[in-house]
Amino acid sequence: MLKKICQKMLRRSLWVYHANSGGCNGCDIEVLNVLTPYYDAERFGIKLVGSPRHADVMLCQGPAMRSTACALRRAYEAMPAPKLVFAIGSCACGGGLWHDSYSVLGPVEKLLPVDFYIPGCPPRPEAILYGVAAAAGLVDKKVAPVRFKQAEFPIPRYHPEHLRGRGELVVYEKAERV
Amino acid sequence: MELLSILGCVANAGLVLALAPLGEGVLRKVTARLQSRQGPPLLQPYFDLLKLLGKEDIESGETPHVQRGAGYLALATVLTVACLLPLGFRTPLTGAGDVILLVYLITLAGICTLLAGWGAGSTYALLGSSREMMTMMALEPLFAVSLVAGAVQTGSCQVDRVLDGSVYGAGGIPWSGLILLATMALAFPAFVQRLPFDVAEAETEIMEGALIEYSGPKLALFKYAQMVKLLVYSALFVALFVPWGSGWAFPFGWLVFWGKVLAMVLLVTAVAASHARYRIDQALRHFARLLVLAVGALVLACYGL
Amino acid sequence: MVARDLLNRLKEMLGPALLRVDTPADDRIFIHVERDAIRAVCRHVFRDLGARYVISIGADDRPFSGQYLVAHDFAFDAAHLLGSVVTHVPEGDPRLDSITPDVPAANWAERELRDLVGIEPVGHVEPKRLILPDGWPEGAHPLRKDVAWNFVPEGYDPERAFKFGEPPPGCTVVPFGPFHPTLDEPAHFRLYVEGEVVRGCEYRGFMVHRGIEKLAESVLSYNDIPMAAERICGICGCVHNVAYAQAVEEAAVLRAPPRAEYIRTIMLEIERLHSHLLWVGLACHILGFDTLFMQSFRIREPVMWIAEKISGNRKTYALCLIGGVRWDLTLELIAELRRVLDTLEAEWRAVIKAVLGDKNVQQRARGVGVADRSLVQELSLIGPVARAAGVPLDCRRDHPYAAYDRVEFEVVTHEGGDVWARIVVRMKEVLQSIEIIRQCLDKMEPGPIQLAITDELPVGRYGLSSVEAPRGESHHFVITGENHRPRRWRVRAPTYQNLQAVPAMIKDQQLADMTITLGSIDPCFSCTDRFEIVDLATSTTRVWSAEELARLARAGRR
Amino acid sequence: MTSLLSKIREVMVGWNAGRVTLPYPAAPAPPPPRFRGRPIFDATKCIGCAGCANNCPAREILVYDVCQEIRILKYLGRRCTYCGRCADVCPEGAITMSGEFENATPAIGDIEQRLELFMSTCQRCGRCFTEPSPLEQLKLKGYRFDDLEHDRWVFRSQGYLENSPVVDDLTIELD
Repeated sequence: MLKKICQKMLRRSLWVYHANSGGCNGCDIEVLNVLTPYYDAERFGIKLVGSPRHADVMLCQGPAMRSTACALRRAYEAMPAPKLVFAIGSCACGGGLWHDSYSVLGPVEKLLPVDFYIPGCPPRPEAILYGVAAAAGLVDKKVAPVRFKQAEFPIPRYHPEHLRGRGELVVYEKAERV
Repeated sequence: MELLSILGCVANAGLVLALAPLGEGVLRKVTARLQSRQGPPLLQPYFDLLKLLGKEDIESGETPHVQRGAGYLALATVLTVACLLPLGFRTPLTGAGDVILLVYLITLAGICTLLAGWGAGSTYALLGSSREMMTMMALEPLFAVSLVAGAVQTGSCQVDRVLDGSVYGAGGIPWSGLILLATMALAFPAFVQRLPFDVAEAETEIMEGALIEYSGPKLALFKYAQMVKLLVYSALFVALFVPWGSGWAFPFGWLVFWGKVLAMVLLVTAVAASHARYRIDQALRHFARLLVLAVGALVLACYGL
Repeated sequence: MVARDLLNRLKEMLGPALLRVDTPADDRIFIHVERDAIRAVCRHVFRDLGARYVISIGADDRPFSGQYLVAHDFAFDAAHLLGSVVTHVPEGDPRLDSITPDVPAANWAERELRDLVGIEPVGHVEPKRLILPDGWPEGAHPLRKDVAWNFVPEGYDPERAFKFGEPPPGCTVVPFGPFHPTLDEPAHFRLYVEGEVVRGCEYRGFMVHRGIEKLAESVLSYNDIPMAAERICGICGCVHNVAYAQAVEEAAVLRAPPRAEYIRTIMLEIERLHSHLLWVGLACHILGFDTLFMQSFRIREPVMWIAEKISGNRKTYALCLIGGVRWDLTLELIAELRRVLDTLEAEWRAVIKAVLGDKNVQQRARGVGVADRSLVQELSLIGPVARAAGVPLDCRRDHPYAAYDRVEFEVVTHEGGDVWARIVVRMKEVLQSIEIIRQCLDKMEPGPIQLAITDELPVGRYGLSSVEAPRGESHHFVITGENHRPRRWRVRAPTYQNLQAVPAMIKDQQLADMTITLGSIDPCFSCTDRFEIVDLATSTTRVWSAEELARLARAGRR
Repeated sequence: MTSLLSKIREVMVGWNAGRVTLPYPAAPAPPPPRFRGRPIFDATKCIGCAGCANNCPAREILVYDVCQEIRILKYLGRRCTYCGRCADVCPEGAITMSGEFENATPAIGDIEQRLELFMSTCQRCGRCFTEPSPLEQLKLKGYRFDDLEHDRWVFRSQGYLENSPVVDDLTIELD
C-alpha cells in the first residue's frame, strides 16, 4: 500500500541529487537555474538534496570519467529505491565532445541505468523542466527517430540492358519507376 | 477525568500531527513569495512525507537499532511535549508533569538528533552531532531560565500553572517577561532548528549533518518530528510569552491562539529568509549573550518586576 | 621595461646560454635558453624582474625537432608584456630542473608536465601525481605524440586509490568531495580537522580532466576547437573561446575585423555579468542565504535571455571562429541589450546598497579565507582574488585584447583579501562591465565580422593570449601545426592558480568556512582540470573514535 | 540597526519584483529566432557531401558508404553540442537549426536521424562538393570511415592510424 502511495507521490515530490561526474558546469548551473524564481521547479515539488540517501532522482551531468566512476557508482547505490537516473546534457547523454578521450569512459549509461535523457548543451531550463515533466507523465514526448530511405534511385540509370527498341525510338524500360 | 485527559492527549497529538506539515507548507510558500517565486503547493510537505514513507529503508549505519530508536524517539518526544501544552484549550495532562519535565523533554528532542548522528557514524553525521551537542548545551539553560522565571512568578513548578500564569504574572509592566520574550524570540529559530541557526544540519556545509545517512521512512520520521517541532514550540512560545487573548471564549480564544502560532511560523520564515547561516562559534556567542540577558530577567523576576 | 631592455639584461646575465630571442610583437617575447639555464632564468625573471608566473607548457616536439619542448610563461604586467622562456629537452633524457623551489606558483604546472608529457622536474618539492586518474600506470603519458587520444595503457587499474599523506597528529580526516552540494563539480579535498578547526588539507582534484588538449592536437581542426574550448568551462566558456581564437590569430598574424572585436568584447562582458551575478548568488547559497541567491539569479536571468537572443544559446555562445565571430548584433538586439543593462543596473545598485550594510553576511565573510598581498605574489594569484587583496591585476588593462584598448573602465580593488573583499570587488565589477558594454555599443561601427582566410595557417608558430575571465586571467598558448590543427594548445584557467592557494587560505580556519573560502575564489574545476565528495555516505572513512568525539564535545564546551 | 535596515532592503528587492515565475510547462516558451535547437536534416536537399560530418566538433554525424551508390548519413543527436557548425557549412542549406528544445526522451535513440542517400558518381572526380565560404577552405579533416553499428567515429588521417592499433581495429576497404 505504502509502495503504491509512494509511486503516486513520486510525481509530486521529486527530490533530486545532482552529481556532476566531470562535466563543464554548464548543466549544473542550468539545473540550479531551474530552481530560481523564473522557472521555480519547487512548484512541482522538486527539491535539491545534499545526500544521495535522501534522493529519488539522480541528475547526472558530465560524462562518465575514469576518475569519478567509482564515486558515481557508489552514489547511485546509496540511493533508496525507487530511484531514477536522469542524464542531462550532451556529455551525460552521449559522452560529449570527449566521448572517446583517454580519461573519459563515455556516456553515463555505461555506468548506471539511465531512465531519462535530456539532451542539450546545456539544455535550456525549460528543456530540463520539460524533461522532468515528461518523466512524470505530465506532458508527452515529442521526439521520434527520423529515418529517411530512398526507396528508388532518383536518377535514372541508363543501363544498356534496360534499353529497348531500335532506330529512332528508344525506350528505357524502367523509366516509370524513376 | 482520566479518560478526558487521555482523549485530550490523543486529540492534541492528532491535531499537531495533522497540522504540522501544513505549517511547514506555509513556511515554504511564504519563503518562496519572499524570493519572488511561486513556491510549492501548500500541501507539498504531506506529499513529501507520504513519498518518504514508501521508500526503501537502507540500514547502513554503524548501529541500526540506535538509528531506528532515534527516529521514533524524536517524534514521540515532541508529541509528548504537545500533550503538555494547551493548544487553544486546556492542557490535557494537567498536573502530570512540571516544568523540569518540559526542560528534559526539550533536551531529549535534541538528544535524538545526537543519537541519530552517532548511530549513522559517518564523518559528516558525527560533525552534525557534535554541533548539535554544542547548540543544545547553549540553548538548554536559556529555556530553563525562562521556565524558571515563570515558575518564580507563579510560585509553582506545575506546567499548566506556569503556562497559564505565564511570565507576566506580576503586576505593572512585566519587565522580566518582556525581556524574556525578546531573548526567546531571538533564540527561537534555534529551538526549531531553522536558519540562521541550523548549523547542525547546514545542507551546504555538512549536508544535513546527522540525517545524512537516513533514507525513506526513518528520514520521514525525522522530518516529521522537525515539522511538529516547529508547530509545538511555536505553541509553547505563544503559551509562555504571548498569553494575551487566549482566555477568551471558545471560538475566539482558539482562533487567536492559532493566529499567534501562525504568526510565529511567519516570524521564523522571515528570519530564515533574510539571514545567512551563523557559524557554530558565532551562534554560540549569540546564545551566550542571550543567556546573560535571560538571567538578568530572572533576577528581575525574583524581585517581582 | 620593454622587450628590448629585458633582452639586454638577459644577454648580460646568461651569455651563451641564451640561444635566441623572438619578439614577434611589442608585447610578446619568446626567450629560447639552454636546458641547464632554465632555473636561473626563471628565478631571475620571477624574483629580480618581478614578473608574474603564468604557466608551464610541455610539448612533445619529437616528430619535428626530435626533442621535448618546455616553456614557462611569465607576464610583466606593468610593462604590458607577455613572455615565454622556452627550452628543449632531449628525447633520451626527459628531465629538467624544477623551478618550483624558486617559483612556488609553478607547483602544479610542473607536476602536470610529469604526468602528461613525462618530463621529470628534478628537485620538485612534491613530485606526486596530479592529473591522471588514480589507476593510470606510471610511465604512460597521454600527451606524447606517439599515442592516440583514446589511448588507455595496459595495466590501467580502475580500483586503485590515491595515496594521501598522513594527517597531522591529533587531527581527524574530513573528506570533502568528490560530490558535495556546494561543489558543482567533482574535486576532493581531504581536510585535517582538529575540533572544528582545519589544520591542513590535501587536494586531489582533476577529476574533470577530459583530455581536451589532446583531442585538439589529434582529432579536431582549427575551427572545431573553439567549440571544444568553450566547453572547458560552462560558465566562462566564451573566455576560452575568444582566448583560443586570439592565440591562433596571433600565431598566424591575422587580425579580426574591428566589429568582430567589439562583439567579442560585448559577449565577454555579458559573460562576466552573468558569471558575477551567479557567483554572488552561489556565495549566498553557500552561506545559507537563499533569498539573495534567488534574487541574484532572478536579476541574472534577463542577461541569459539576451545572450540567447544574440548567440542562440544561453551559455555556449559558439561565438568565435579563427578570424572573426559568427553572430552579428542587429539594431533591435542592441536596443534590447541597452534596455536589459538599464534594468540590471538599477536592480543591482539596490542589491549592492542592501548587502554592503548587511552585518550578518559580513560576520561570515570578514577575516575569512584571507589571501594577502604576499600570498598573491608568491603563488601568482589572479583575478578578483588578487584585486581583493589590493593588487590591481587586470588583463583587460595590462594586456589589452579585442576592443579593450578602446574603452575606459576602472580596475576595482579592495583591501583585506578576505571573502568579504572578494564579494565587494565582484559586486562592483558588475557595474564596470555594464559601462564597458555601453561604450562598445556606442563605438561599434558597421563592417564585416569575419575575416576571409584563403591561405593555410603557417606552421610551427607560437601564439600567446591572455583573457580576463570573470575569475581571473585565462591564458592560452598555441603552437600552430599541420593538418589544420595546432601542434600544442595549452590552457591555463584562472582557477588553476587560485586553487593552489586554497590550502593556505583555509589553514587554521573553522570547518564551516571551508565552503565559502573555496567558493570565494569562484572555483571552476572543469576549467582547471580541462584536459583531463559528498564523500558518499558509505565511503567515508570512519576515523572518529568515541574518545575523540568526547574530546570534541569538551572542546565545544570550552 | 543598519543591518536590520539592510535586511529590510534585501527583502524589499525581492518583494518589489513580485512573483516572476513563468508558467512554462502550462504555456509554451518559444525560443528566440536565432536559437540553436535540434538540427533538422532535409533529405531532399542533402547531396551527401559529408561537410557536416567533417566539421562536427562532437564527431557525431557519421557517414558510411554501403557501396558506391548508397551513402548513409547518421546524426546521433546524443552528443550534439548544438553549435550549428553543420548548418553553417552545408552548401545546400539542407540542415536547419530548429527551435526544438523539448527533446527529452526515455530512449536516446529517439533523437537519431538517419538518411540513406543515393550518390551519383561524378564522372571526373568520383565525389563532388564545393566548400561554401573561404573560411571553409581551411582544409577539412581526413577522410573517415564511420562505424554505424557502434555509433563510432573512425578517423583515417595521417599520423594516428599507422601506428595506433586502438584506432585502426576496423578493416575497411578503401575505394
